[in-house]
Amino acid sequence: MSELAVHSAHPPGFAHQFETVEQQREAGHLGMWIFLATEILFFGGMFTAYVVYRSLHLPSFILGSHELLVRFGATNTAVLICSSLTMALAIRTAQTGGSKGTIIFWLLATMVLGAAFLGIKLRYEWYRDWVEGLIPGVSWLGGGTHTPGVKMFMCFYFFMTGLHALHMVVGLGILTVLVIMTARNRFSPEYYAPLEISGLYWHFVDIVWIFLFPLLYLIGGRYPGS
Amino acid sequence: MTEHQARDYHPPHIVPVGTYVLVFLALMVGTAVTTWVAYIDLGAWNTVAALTIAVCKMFLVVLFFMHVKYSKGLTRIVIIGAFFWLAIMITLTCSDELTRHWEIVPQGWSAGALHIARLLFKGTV
Amino acid sequence: MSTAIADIHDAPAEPAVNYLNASYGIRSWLLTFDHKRIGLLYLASITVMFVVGGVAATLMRLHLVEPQGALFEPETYNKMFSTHGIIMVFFFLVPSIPATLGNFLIPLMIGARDVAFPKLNLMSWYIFITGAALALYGTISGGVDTGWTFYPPFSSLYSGTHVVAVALGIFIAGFSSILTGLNFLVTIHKMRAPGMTWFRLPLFIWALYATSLIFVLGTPVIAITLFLLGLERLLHVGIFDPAVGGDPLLFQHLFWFYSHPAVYIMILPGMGVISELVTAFSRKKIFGYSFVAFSSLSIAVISFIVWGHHMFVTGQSVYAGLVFSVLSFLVAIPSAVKVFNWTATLYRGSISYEAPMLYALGFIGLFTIGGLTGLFLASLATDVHLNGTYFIVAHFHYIMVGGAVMAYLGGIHFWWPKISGRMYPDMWARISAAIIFLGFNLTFFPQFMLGYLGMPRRYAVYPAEFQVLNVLSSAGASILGIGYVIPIIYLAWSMRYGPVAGPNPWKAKGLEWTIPSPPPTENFEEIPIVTEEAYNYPAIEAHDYPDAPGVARV
Amino acid sequence: MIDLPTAFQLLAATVPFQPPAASSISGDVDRLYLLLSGITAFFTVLIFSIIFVFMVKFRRRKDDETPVSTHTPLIVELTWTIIPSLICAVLFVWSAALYVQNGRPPASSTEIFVIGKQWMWHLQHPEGPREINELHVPVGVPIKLTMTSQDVIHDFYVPAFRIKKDVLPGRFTSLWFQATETGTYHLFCAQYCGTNHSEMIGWVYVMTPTDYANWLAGGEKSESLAQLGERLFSQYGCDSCHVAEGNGQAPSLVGVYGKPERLQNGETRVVDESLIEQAILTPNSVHLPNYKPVMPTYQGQIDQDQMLQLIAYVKSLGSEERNGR
Repeated sequence: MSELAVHSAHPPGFAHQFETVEQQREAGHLGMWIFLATEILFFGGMFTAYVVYRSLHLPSFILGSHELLVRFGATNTAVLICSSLTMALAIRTAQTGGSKGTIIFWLLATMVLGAAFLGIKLRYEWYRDWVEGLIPGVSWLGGGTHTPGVKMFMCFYFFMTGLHALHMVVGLGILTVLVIMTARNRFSPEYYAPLEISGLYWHFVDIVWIFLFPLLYLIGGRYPGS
Repeated sequence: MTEHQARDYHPPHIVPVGTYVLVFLALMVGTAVTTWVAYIDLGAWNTVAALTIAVCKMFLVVLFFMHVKYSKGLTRIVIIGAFFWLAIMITLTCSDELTRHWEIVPQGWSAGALHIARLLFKGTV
Repeated sequence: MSTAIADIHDAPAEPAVNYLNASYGIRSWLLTFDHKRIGLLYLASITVMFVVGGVAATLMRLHLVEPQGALFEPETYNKMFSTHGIIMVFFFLVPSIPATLGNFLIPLMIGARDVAFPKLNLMSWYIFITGAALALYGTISGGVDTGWTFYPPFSSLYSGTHVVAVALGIFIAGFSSILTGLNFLVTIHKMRAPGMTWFRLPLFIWALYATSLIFVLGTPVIAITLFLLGLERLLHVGIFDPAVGGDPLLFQHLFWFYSHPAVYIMILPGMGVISELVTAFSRKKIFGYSFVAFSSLSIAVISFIVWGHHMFVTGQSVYAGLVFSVLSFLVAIPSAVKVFNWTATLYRGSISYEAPMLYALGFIGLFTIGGLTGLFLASLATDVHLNGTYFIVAHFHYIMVGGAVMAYLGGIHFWWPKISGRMYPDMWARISAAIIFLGFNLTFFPQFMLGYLGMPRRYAVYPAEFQVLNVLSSAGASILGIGYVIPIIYLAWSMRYGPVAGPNPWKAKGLEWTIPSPPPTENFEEIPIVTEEAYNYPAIEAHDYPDAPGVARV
Repeated sequence: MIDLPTAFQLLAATVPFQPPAASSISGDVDRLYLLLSGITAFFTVLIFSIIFVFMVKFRRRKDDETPVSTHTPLIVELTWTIIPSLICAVLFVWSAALYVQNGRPPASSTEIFVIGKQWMWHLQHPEGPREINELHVPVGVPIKLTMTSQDVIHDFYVPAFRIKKDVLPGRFTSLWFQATETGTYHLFCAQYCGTNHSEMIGWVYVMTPTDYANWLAGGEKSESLAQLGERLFSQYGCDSCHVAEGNGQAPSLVGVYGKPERLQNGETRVVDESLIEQAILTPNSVHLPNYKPVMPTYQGQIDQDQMLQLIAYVKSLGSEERNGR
C-alpha cells in the first residue's frame, strides 16, 4: 500500500481509516454532497405540499403572497448572494495559501451578511407579521381577506422560511467553528476540507432561498389586479 | 481506494476571482430581473419566468460557487439523482391530487378484457 | 485474498488482542469509534426494542383468542398494536441488518479499516437511542393509539395520546438512518481495497448500497412529514385538516413516499444476507451475479414509484390508481429474478445444512409466498376487497418476519463466529430455526384466510365466525415466541462457553473470513489486494468431471 | 362415522374459506382472486419442490468434495425475467379492466347518503328513512352511496359485495353496488378510526323488492331528503336571493347540478356535492362572476344532516330540470 498509510507521518487532519489524503478529501466531499441530496428531499417534501396546495387554492395563495413585502425579500436575496461570494472567496484564499487574517476576514464577512439576513427577516418581516396577526397558530387575527386559504399560505410561508432560517443559524454556528479553526492555523493549501464542505452547505442554503423568494413572494404576480 | 490510487494527485481547480465576481454580478442581475418581471402582467408566464430565472441562478451557484463545473461525474450524479427523486415525488403526488375530478368511463378494452376473463374462468366461481 | 488463505491455518485460533478485549469498561464501548463495536451497540439496542415489540405482539395475539377480546379494553389494544408497529418498523426492522451486520461487515468485506466517518457512525447510534428512548417514553407513559401510520386527522386532531413524543422519536431516529446511509455510501464508494472493483463486491454490499440509497433519499421525507404533523398537532394550523382546506391524503402520499421504500430497507439487506448464505453453504459461485446485483438497485429505484398502491381505496384519484397499479407490478420482476437465481445457485452445489442455511432456505420459501401475495394487492380489483384486512397483515409479515427477520437471524448465526469468536450449539440453532418456520406459518397463514373472509385489521373485538382462524394464529404466535427466545439464550451462552471458532469455520469465501475471529481493532494488518471475484469457490468444469477425482456428483 | 363430504361441510361450517358473494361484481373479483391464488400456489410449490430436490440430490457427502461449476446462460435469466413480466401484464390488464368497468355507478342508481362518525354509521335514504349501523336495500337495484365523514377517516366495507372505500371528512366519496342475493351481510369500518374502531360495524339487509317496500312503508312516515332540504332552503332565506327564475341577487340553482361553472377566480368546476358544500360554508372561495359577493358563510350553523338535505334539494332541482318540467 502507499507510504502515506504509515501512521506516524500524519498530515494535519488526517484520519487513521484512510490510506491517502486525497481519499479522505474525496470522501468528505462526497459525504457532504450526499447530505445535500437528503436536504433537497427534506425541503422537497415541503415544496411538494406547497405545489399541491397552491394548485388547489390558487386565489388564496395569490392573496396570501400579497401580504409579503417584496422589497425585503429581494434585499435578503441580494444579501445572501453577497454572502455566497464572500464564502467562495474565503475558500479560495485558503486554497491559494492566503494569510490567516484574510480567510478570517471573508468568513466574518459571510457571518455578518448571514446575520443581516436573519435580522431583516426577524425585524421587518416576521415581527410585522406578528403585530398584524398573520402568524397561524401563534397570532392569527383572521377575518376580512384572511380566509382559511390565506392561512394555509401563511403556514407554508412560516414553515419554509422558518426551516430555512434554522439552516442559516446552523450555518452561522459552523462558520464560528471555522473562524476558530482558522485562527488556530488548522488550514493550509493542502488541507482545507472543512472550509470547502461547509462552503457547499452555505451555498446550498443560498439556493434554497433563491427558490423560496420567487415561490413565496413573486409568482402570484405583483401587477395591479392580479 | 480503487480509482484514485491509479491516478496522480491533482490539486483542485482554483477558480479565478474574476469568475466569482462575474457570477456574483449575474446573480444580482437575475434577482433584479425576477423582481421586475413580477410586476408585469404575463398571466401564467409570470410563474414560468420566475422559476426559469431561479433555475438559472441555481445553475450558476452550483457550477461555479460549488465547483461542480470542475468536479467529478459522481458529484453530478448525486445532484441529478436528488432532483430526479424530487421530481418523482412531486409528479406522482400531483398525479393524484390534480386528477381527483376526472371521472372514470368504461372503455372498449376493459369490457373486452373482462369478457375474455369471464369466458376463460366460466363456472369456477 | 488468495494469499491470505494460507495464513489462516497459521493464525492463532483466537488472537490475543481483538476488538472485544482491546480495551475494557463501559466507557470504552460508549466512546468507541470502531465500526465493529458500534455494530454491537446497535445489536444490543435493537434486541431490546425487538423484545418490547414482541411482547406487545404476543399480548395482542392472546387478546384475540376470544372474539370479544380476552385481555384488554379496546383502548389498550389500540395502543398495543400501535406500539408493536412503531417499535418493530422504525426501531427494529429498519436498523436491524444495516446497522448491526452492515456496520460490522462493510469495512471487513471491502477491505477497509473502518467506515469513512467513524465519529459520525457513533453519533448515529446516539441519535438512534435518543429517538428510541423518546418513542419508548411515549409508548410506556400512556401510549399512542394512532397505529404506526399516523393518519390525520385522527392523529392530528382527535387522538388524545402521546403522538408528538413518539413522532419526535421517529423524526430523530430518522437522522440516524440518514447518517448511516450516507456513511455506507461513501464507504462503499471510497474505501474499497485495491482490486475490489464493483463487480467483485459481495452481493451483501450491493444490497446495502441499494438500502443506503433508500435511507438517504426516503428518510428526509418522513422526517419533514412527521414534522408537519407535529406542528399541526401543536398549533392546529390546518395543514392536514380538511375543514380549512387541508388534504389528509397529502399526508398519506408523503408518508408512503418513505414508508413504502422502507419495506425495501427491511428486505434488501435480507436479500444480501441470503446471497452470502446460499453461496457459502453450497460452496458455489452465485448464479447470475450481475442480475442479482442489479436487481437490488432496480428494486431500490422502483420502490419509490409504487407508493400509491397503499391508497387505492383511500379516495385517491382513479387515474393515479391505475398508474400506481402498473408500476407496482414492476417490482415483482427483480424480486422474482432474485428467487430464481438463489434456487439455481443450489444446482450441483455441495450443500450442507447448518443453521444459517436453514434460515436461508426458510427465507426463500416465505419470501416467495410473501412476494406472490403482493400481486393480489397490486391488482386493483382484488386490492379493493383485501386492503385494510388481515390479508395485508399476513402479506407484510411474510415479507418482514418471514423475510427480513429470518435473514437477520440467518446472518447473525452465520457471522456469530466472526463477531464473538465462538461457536453456538448447532443442534439447538437448527431446532429453533425449525420452530420459527413452523410457528411463523401457523401464525400468519390463517391471516390470509381471515383477510379474504373480510376481517378488518386493527380490530380489538371481532365477529365470532372468525374465531377458529384467530385461535390458530394465536397458537402459532406462542410457538413463534418460543422460537425467538431460544437463540437469545444459546447465543448468550456461547459467548462464554462456546468452542473457539477459528477464522473461517464455514470455509467460506470473502475478506472477512481471511482475518482472525474476533477481528483485531484495525481489521487488517495490511490492506489486502483483491485479485478474484466474489464467491470464487473451487469448482470443476462440467466437461472434466467424469475423470476428475473428488467430484461431488452430477 | 361420517363420510368425507360431510366432514368437509362440517369443517367449512366452522372455518369458512370464502366470504358470501352477494353483489354483481363479486363473481368477477373472485375469479381474479382464484387466478392469483393459482399463480401463488404454482410458484410456491415449484420453488419449494426444486429446493427440496436440490437439497437431497446435492447434499454434501464429504467435507472436501468439489462441486461442478454451472455457468449463467443469458437465455435462462431472460426466461425468468420475461415470464413473470408477462404474467404481471396479464394481471394488470385484467384487474384494471375490472376496476374501470365498475368505476362508475349506473345512471339509474338509487342514491343513499352515508355519514361516518366516531363510531357509528349514519345512513340516509332518499325517501326519508334514516338508519344507524343498518342498511336496508332491495335486491337487484344499483345503489350509489355518497359518503362523507364528520370527524376522522373511516372506511365503508361490505366484504360480501367486495366493495370498500374510505369515507373522508370535508369531501364526498362514492361507492356503488348491486346486490344479487338476499340476506344479511357484515358492514365494517376498515380504516382505523380510534378507540371503538372495531365496534363501528353493522349489517346490510338485502331484501326482495316487496319486503323492501314493506319496510319503507313500515317505518315512521317522514318527508324525503329533498323535501326537508327545500324547507331548510326557505328557512335560512336562501330562496330570497337564489330565485328560481334567475332574476335575484344570486344565481338560480335550477339545473346547475352536474354542470361546469366558471368561477370568479378563473377556475372551472363541475357543480358536485363538494362544490355545493363549499359554496354554503365558504361562499367567497367559489364566487361566481357577475354577482356581488354578498352571501354570508354558514360555517358552524349547518350540521352534516342539514347539509345533505340541502344538497339533495339542489340535486332535485337539477333532475327536475332535466326531466323537462
